[in-house]
Amino acid sequence: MPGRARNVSLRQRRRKEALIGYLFVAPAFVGFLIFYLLPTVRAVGISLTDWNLMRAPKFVGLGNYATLLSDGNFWHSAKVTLAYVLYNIPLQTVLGLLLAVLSDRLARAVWLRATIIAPYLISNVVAALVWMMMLDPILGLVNAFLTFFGVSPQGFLASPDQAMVSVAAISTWRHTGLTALLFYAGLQAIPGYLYEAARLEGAGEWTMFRRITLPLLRPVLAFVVVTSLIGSFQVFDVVAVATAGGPSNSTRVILWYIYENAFKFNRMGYASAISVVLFATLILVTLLQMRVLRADQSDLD
Amino acid sequence: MKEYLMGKRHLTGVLATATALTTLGSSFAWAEDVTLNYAMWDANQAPVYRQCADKFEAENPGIKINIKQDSWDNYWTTLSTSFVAGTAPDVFVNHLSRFPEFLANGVMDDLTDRIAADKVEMKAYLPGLAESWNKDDRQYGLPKDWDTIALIYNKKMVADAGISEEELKNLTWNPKDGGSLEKIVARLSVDQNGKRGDETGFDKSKVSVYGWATNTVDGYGQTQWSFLAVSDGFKPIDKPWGKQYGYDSPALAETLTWIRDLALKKGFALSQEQTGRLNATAIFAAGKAAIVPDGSWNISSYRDTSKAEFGFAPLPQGPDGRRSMFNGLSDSIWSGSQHKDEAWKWVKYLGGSECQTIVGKSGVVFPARPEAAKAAEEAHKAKGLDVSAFVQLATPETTFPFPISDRASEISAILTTAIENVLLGKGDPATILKEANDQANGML
Amino acid sequence: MTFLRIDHVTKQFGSVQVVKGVSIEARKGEFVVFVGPSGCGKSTLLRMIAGLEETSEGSISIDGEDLTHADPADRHVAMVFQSYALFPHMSVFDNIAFGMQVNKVPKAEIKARVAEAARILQIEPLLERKPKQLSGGQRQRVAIGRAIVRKPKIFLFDEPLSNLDAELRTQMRVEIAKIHREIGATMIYVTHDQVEAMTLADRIVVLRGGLVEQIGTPIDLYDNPANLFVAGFIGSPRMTLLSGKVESASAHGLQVACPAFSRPQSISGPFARLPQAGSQVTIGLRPEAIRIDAANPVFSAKVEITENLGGSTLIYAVTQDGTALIVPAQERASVRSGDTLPLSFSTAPHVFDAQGNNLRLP
Amino acid sequence: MKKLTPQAVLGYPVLALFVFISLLPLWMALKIGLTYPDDVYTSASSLLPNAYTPGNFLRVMGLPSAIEVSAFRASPIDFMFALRNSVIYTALTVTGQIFFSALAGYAFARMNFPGRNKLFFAFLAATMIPSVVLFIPNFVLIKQLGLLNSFAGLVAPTILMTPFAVFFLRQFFLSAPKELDEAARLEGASQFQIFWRVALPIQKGPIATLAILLSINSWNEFFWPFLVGRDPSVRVMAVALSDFMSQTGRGNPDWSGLMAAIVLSILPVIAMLIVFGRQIVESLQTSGLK
Repeated sequence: MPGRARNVSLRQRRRKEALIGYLFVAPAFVGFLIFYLLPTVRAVGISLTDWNLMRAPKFVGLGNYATLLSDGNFWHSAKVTLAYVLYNIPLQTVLGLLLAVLSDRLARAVWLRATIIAPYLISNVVAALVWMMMLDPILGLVNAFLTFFGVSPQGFLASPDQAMVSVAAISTWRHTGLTALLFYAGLQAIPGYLYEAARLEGAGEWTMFRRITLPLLRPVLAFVVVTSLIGSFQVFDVVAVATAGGPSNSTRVILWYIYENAFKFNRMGYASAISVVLFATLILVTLLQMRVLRADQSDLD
Repeated sequence: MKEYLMGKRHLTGVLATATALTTLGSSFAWAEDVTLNYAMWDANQAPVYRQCADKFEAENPGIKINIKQDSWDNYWTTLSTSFVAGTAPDVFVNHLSRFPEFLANGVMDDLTDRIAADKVEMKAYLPGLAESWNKDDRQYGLPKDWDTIALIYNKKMVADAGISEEELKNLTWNPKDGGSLEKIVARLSVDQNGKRGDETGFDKSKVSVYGWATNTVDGYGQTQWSFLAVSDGFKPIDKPWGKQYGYDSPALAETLTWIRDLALKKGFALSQEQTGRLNATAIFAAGKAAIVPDGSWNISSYRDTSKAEFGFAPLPQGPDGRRSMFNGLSDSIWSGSQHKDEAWKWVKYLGGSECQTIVGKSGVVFPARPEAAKAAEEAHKAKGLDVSAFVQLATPETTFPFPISDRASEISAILTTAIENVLLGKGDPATILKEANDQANGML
Repeated sequence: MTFLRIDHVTKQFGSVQVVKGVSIEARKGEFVVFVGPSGCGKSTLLRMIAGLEETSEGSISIDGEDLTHADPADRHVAMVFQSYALFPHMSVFDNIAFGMQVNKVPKAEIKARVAEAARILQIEPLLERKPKQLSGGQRQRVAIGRAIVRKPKIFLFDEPLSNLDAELRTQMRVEIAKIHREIGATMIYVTHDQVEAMTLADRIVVLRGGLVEQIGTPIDLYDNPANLFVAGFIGSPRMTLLSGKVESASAHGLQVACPAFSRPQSISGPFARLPQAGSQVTIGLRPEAIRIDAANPVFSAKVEITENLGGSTLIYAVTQDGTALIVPAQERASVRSGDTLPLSFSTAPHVFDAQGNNLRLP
Repeated sequence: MKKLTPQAVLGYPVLALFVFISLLPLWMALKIGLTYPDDVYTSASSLLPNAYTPGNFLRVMGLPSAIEVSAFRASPIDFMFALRNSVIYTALTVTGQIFFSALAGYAFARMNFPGRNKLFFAFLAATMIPSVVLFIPNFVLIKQLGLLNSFAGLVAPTILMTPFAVFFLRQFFLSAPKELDEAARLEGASQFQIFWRVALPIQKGPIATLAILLSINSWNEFFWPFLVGRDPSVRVMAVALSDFMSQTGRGNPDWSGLMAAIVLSILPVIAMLIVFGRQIVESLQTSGLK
């Protein structure tokens, strides 16, 4: 282009390149700054105050954190959340694996996978509502089935002993399809000749599953377990709709407790303190995850 | 931390400027109509109040009413956050459970002087309603409506059990043997073999119709247990704005023990574990329960969902008489409103005879003025429903107020859990209740 | 007149210097080939001309304008990449027209110029296709088409033929030579293949380890390699290198003793300078300088394998001291493996000193 | 045909059971949606209603219907409007997020500027922040900015980026051949033209994948819209459902209407699944390989 100053210095060129780079990153950076970095800092700030939204926040130092340590409800919610994780993850993983292996072996049609993924496309709110109806102790369809098979009706979401399992089951219903899909993709990556070779050696289905499938699926397995683990700690929607933390506090998970404090009790400072503690815990889990994932690099290249 | 605070101060400054500009903008628009936002949670009432608003707008040119309805669960979250946001409605329907908190935070306008200036007659309301919105001789709301509890029964089931309506209207109850209530409830319970609860061989593990069902319990037990406990001498709180909850009272423990046993030991009532989030309304509509105590605000719910004919009976007579929780709502003005004068006009109109009568005639709720409440009763009668069971209890002698205290939400959560635990049979009622009560009182 | 001037440029990647002060000049219309083993910095140099790599030191100017740090877009150069770098989501037409489109050339002109390029490259029927529907050779043509359509000041080719099979490579080589003749543009061409360099270049730049070893016409480089590296790199079959020792040196020539030779040989000058007696040298013999000479053999080699190419024969043999050499024989020689060949050489072989520098004057 | 091995004899019924359980709740929602309100509880524990009616669907769509339920008649939630809001919300967040995240991901993968790696690391770290930590301050911020109950407030936190989207796209930009960018650069294209006309189009596949993943998330997002978008003018489907459910206060929700609305809300999703089943399945399959 004639007339344009082409003869630039290295510094000018670099500056121009950097400028364009910054321009490209700028919108995302603004989003990051305002809606991730700033709120994180503010959450920590709020956690050091006593604030009910309606009055000015009052600085209380680490008071909220001290309260938290001796707050039985907090520890209870941590325990309940952990219980949820312990129900949810194995259930979802085992069922997902079973479903993946079955569809890999017996039915690879896309429609089948599309069908089992349908629950995942539906929101937690909707899933919780429909299951709430189906799990009603007196009027629910599930108890009608159970009665039909001679099993006495169960309380499910209404029973303190069963509510958490029921919530986990609803989550499992929603997520098993996705888990299965991820496993299925992992199974597809295992070359078929391995099975042929094993079969020539006289291996049965179970041996092949144990000796070939499972070890080679390990990276996907680790990924699925760890990501759903982090998601599980943040269970909220189903609880909010189906049990509201009850009955008898049996489903008062951490996020519900944070929600209660923030928006029901108007204890923003305390809610923020719990959030910060949760954040710290999740970072720990994530670091652990990185370790696990690295330790489980694929044996396939 | 210091930097953070400084940053925040800066931000606040920017926001203050922005707010000032917005305010400036809106004051230019002042010459035009004033639009008042009026918030409520009951969807049934919104169209009725629209009628009031239409009349009001006609009488007060220059003021427009915008009714915003939000569901109960979400109403309070939205409201308390909008106070901070400065976007709260000018007038909002207020509930006693929130009164202390709102008062402490100064979000309600003090109406005392306006009431005096305009000579609004507070005695025109049902006794007790205006008083509950009064604190230290300052009035923070004009009574809007009230509710009481009655028993809803399935007419066919009652007839099939050979129980007369007369019997139903004169039920007695005590925590020892349950009085005639327990007898009737037993008789109304039927197992899968058709055996009734008062017959030998009744299988409590295979009940097909329960004599008694309530909604899942909460800490106040408005429709589930409070009327029984109070009729046995229980006092939820020492006084309005009290500092002492009375949940450690033996009366409450024995009442809840009776309720627990009715379900768990005798099988005449739905237990907690059998009451899902589908409430007693659903159980009743499905023909699985014969009697359900419920509030007057839910009358239409039964009408919509129940195919079977139903009637209303008054609460049973306990050792201490018949007692229903009497919960009065009010209309309050937001202290941050830009149009307080207009808002007051609207509140005055809402509490006045004209609007309350319109509301009463619609039959969705019982208005705070006796003459309007009468209109409501007649409206129901016209539709074939005798709701006198609700109205006859609306006297100071037969009611008790909603317990008001600070930190109501948190305390409610504690009490709810305790009562759930008692009814689930998770331990000695007295011990559980004492513990919860101490915890609640410890927060005040 | 110098059209492209590369003046003492260096390129630093972190602590590693990959181009260590290179100066090259090219005339307008000249076809210059950068050749060298992988890692010699030839591609980096090319990318520096294109502006895709920053120049650490030195300067690059095109047509008298210093463009050392100019934006690639401002240099009016076109580049054909090793991978062709065709835009997979665009048709052949759009691929060729892309540069003109982004530079807002009028549509009619774009059409005309694409048509012209397509004619030159004989790809008119392919214009509507996507790159993945094309063969390797066709892709190559499209890549070239994209370059020529913009009439750049300089064409840059980065090993453009290395992804093609041998036959196509030869064919495209000829095509590129034809295109150069037809449009007469300045072209810089990077390859590690000395045959391409020899056949295409007006001038060759031999690079090694980030330094220019020699610049010259192909014949120049062949006849007068500046050093052992160039001598070994240019020419196929390769130059045979025999190590030896100078017995005596005079203006008339050198007397060199090699372990391979049956007796010391005298090699005539002229020489740039005379090596000292007793110093180590390397005798370099182009294949055509070696002949089978039963009458007057200077050295002999044992035949390992013969390659009969039909018109000629290549004989792979090993001298007494173990040096491998290749002797081209014009006739269909009746030699078999295991035979011992009597050999002699022309009187003026290359002589390299211990440092590898060619002592012979051109 | 595969021969019937013992595994198959056991496996097919199990697969069938999975399919049944996957679809049963969807059927129940449809069933209750087709049930008369006063039949909801009497037929709650059976697979079929006693009588079918389209009335619930009509009334939640704001069309005239023979069924009138007092709660509904009183204050209809305009679900068609909520559906519209959901579409706007999802479209805005997904397109915005992909566009701006792609810009950033491209810059991180391809451009040189001081602080690039540090910044990227910061973005990465942000993926670890649980959303609940952000909700409260973000809510306060949106409120302070006066953006409550506006689409701007709804989409603000996610329209410019999510760490996941940036990370996901950067990976794909990194693996794309660099020569394409360079070729375009030599042709005189500006950085933005390179991005828009070369780098972005060749990532069609990954972008479609990302769009599907983000759409599912946005469509189902509940908590944030619940906090900031309660006004009917911006209320999305998930929030409208929750409002509708709790509308009758302390009574029971209007289940038949609610389920009809639920079916309405998942209809677009199911339609998408039927039309784009393969792409969705494949997208989700790759989501594990990020």
